[in-house]
Amino acid sequence: MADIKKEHELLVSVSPHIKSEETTSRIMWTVNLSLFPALLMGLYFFGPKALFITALCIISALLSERIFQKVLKKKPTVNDGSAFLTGLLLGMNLPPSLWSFNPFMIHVPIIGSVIAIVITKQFFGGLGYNIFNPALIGRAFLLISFPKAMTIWTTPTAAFFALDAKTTATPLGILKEEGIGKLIEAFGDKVNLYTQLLIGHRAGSIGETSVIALLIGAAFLLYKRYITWHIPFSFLGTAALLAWVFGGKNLETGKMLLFAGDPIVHLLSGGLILGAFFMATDYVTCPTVRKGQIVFGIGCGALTMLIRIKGGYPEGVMFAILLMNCFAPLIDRAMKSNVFGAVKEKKK
Amino acid sequence: MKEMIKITISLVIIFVAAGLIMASVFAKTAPIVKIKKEQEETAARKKMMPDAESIVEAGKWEPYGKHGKYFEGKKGEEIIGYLVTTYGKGYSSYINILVSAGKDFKVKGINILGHGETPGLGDEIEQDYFKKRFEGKSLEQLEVVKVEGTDKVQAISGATISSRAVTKGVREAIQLLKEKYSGSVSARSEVAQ
Amino acid sequence: MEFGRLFELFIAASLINNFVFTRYLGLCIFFGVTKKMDTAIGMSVTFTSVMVISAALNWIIYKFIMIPLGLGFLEIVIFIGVVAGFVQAADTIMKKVSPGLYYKLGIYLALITTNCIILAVPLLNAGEGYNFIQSMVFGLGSGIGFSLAMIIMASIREKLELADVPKSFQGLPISFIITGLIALAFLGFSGLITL
Amino acid sequence: MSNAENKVSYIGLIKNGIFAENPIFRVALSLCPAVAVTSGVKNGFMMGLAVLFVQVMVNVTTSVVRKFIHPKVRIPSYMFIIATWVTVTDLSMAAYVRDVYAQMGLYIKLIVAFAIILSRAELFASKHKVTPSFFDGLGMGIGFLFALVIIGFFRELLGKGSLWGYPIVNTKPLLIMILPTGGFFAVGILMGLFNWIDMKFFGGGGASGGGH
Repeated sequence: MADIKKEHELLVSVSPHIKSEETTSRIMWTVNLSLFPALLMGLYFFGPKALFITALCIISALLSERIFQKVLKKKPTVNDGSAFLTGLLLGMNLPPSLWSFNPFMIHVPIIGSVIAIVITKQFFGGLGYNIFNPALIGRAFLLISFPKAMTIWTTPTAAFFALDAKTTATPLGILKEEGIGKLIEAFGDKVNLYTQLLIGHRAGSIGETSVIALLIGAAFLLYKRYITWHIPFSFLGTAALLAWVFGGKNLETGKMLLFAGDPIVHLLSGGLILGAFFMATDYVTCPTVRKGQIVFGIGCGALTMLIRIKGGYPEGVMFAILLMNCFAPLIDRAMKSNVFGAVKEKKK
Repeated sequence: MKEMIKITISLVIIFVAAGLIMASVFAKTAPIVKIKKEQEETAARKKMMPDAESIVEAGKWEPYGKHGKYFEGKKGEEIIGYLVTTYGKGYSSYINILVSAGKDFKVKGINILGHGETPGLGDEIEQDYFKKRFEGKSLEQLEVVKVEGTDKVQAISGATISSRAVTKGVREAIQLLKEKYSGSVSARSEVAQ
Repeated sequence: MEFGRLFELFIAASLINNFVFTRYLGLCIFFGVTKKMDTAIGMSVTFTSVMVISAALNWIIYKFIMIPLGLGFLEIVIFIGVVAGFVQAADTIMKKVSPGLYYKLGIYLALITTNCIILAVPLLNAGEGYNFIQSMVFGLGSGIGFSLAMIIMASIREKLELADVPKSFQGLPISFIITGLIALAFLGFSGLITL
Repeated sequence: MSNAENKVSYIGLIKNGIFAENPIFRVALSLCPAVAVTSGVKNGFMMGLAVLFVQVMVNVTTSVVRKFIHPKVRIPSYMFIIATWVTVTDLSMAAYVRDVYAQMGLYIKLIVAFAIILSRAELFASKHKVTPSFFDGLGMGIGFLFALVIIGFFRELLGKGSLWGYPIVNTKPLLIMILPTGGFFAVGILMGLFNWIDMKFFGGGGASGGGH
């Protein structure tokens, strides 16, 4: 029993339902704050329409939480920042040109938020009990439901109704379809490619592009000890390693070239940074045991690269995290099995 | 002992009665299934090659280890084109394709016979606009590109893998036809000259 | 080459076309036994082994008895008979040879005979025309996929015991929704067989 | 059991199948087809019809031969009866409704493993005369059909924007509904709704009677 106690003291990221409400809401609002630099960069690159999408997501997330709790006569928790965070993350994960395909698709972000809040979170009893990351489920649901609108990407412009914004592929899309050569060509040279990826001047979701801004937010969270290094670093490390080993491809034959991949491109694109620091680390949906968190991170990294290299989608972060969300309770169970008391104590 | 006999007898009677029912239904339905299936297949082939007076099976082949066939479309004694059933390895299934080709080994048209691709994305391969993209393509042109305005096959946006699978299946079918027939055709054209 | 195809078949059967998440089979058992992890694990072991063996048995019978005699139309009756007979035999043998194992897994055996997932394997094998090895690999892949689904589900439901699920959604409805969410995550695997 | 009592309950038996003991929403047996074939109303309806036919025939047959079957071989005999009628259905559908059969042949074959059919044969038909057994089968079958059509209605309308294959709106409003995820969601939410209605208007979950 002494062991368990010690472990709980070390945990910064205990499931929020154990901690007091004030702490939960402070953590949540801090995470929201740490996402702001990336959001601002996204707004700068993609213009007011990005702001509109994100705001729509946040408002509908807050509203659906409030309405659901009102209907079920539950205590309102709208102010704890978690619904805001879900809406914000969902908005940051949507393509800025969502309705350049069809201007009447304003319902898309709203549906995403409702699915995220109601089905993924409130049906399970609210914050602290959800199995899956709500924002990611919302995005996955939208990706499958509106496959065309969700995969149209535009080059960064700052026009509001930029229906004529140039459609283009994301860096990973180019990498998957046409190879690294074409990607470097598209950005001029390799150095320019890396810097542009770092700054975020490229096609992609609203909040995923600016790696540098995301890293600032992540560093802040690490410094405040709201997240720990275990998940993000094992996630990124695994992904980088696998990208280097298996990411190379002989364009002529289409065969895989070992040890020829470009890990930097993979790390800097496709929402990997956003996913690793802000979504895989979600307190509720990842394992609570440290060892388990490392396993979780490695699993995320491996699945991401499996989907990117072998799978049907150019970017795999979302599905990788969701798949590992399925396994999180199992990992927790396996890692805790030697101290049976832990499960009992939680049950009360 | 008496009980055992009773059980056995009752079981045997049930088995025999059930067997009779099933066998009679089978006897009635099996020919219908066979005839309808043949009719459907013939109709599908006929639709792909309306000019031909007869379409004769010329051989079997095995794309991806599946069972494909190829046919000669004839008008009188003369071959006017070919039909091939082929497969493409798609996103989540093997796509069964019927390819119609002229004597010059250019694609005349394709039809999707069966697939299990993602609804809404991959299943767009069934749409006419996509099938039309194959018309008149030669072996060299049967390649997938993502942009408009080339002489190659343009992919369905969002369903590159399915598009590529269909294209690859068609290309293999044309290749098969070239292997089987190009010798005889060139020989014949030499004679004509 | 042959090995590559078998591996592909295995991955397709276990992950991409997972029996529960994309073929919607075995749901009664799936929801029935995943309330507890121990049951789920016991069921996994039993199911996977029965699936492989029944795939093999049924393949032999289909190939060497039903096809030559033109009895393909009796496949439903015969496959069910074979599975039932085999399960009965396994039950008896296990009771005699290894009572410990029987005590652990025997109760699951009784549930198996009339289960659609066990029956689906030989039916699909016959429909796809797999050879002997392929049939067994398909059975194994399906069994492992089903086991994976059950174990994930059991661990999630265990965690949910504490959760404050709305009253009308407790039990099966929420289980359906969890399954839907897992199925959504499993969509990430689609496209993997395209090399 | 008097004759009069039976007569009154025929309609009750059907009602029972649709509401109180609805095979999918209430008793929760044979769930696979609820998700598998309900991506469209037509498939759901055809499947429901097939199950209805098998259930009625099995109930009638079982009831006819109930005194003749030895109790020791009861279950195997029922299984055999079910398998026979499923084969008949399977073969007939393969011949006469080929387009539907092409999409859901496997699930038609798997009717044989539906717990609901065996359970009705064992719980009801083996103890009752032919006519009530017929109506019980009819009720259960209609309940099944009803559930499948409702689920199919929502999924097809949302997923494909059509009903029975005829387009209603010209887009696909929520494509995910015809995929497995959408199916599970639809069944889960409808089940929750049925529970909620039951609790709200009929006073709690005591409604499902029978032998379960």
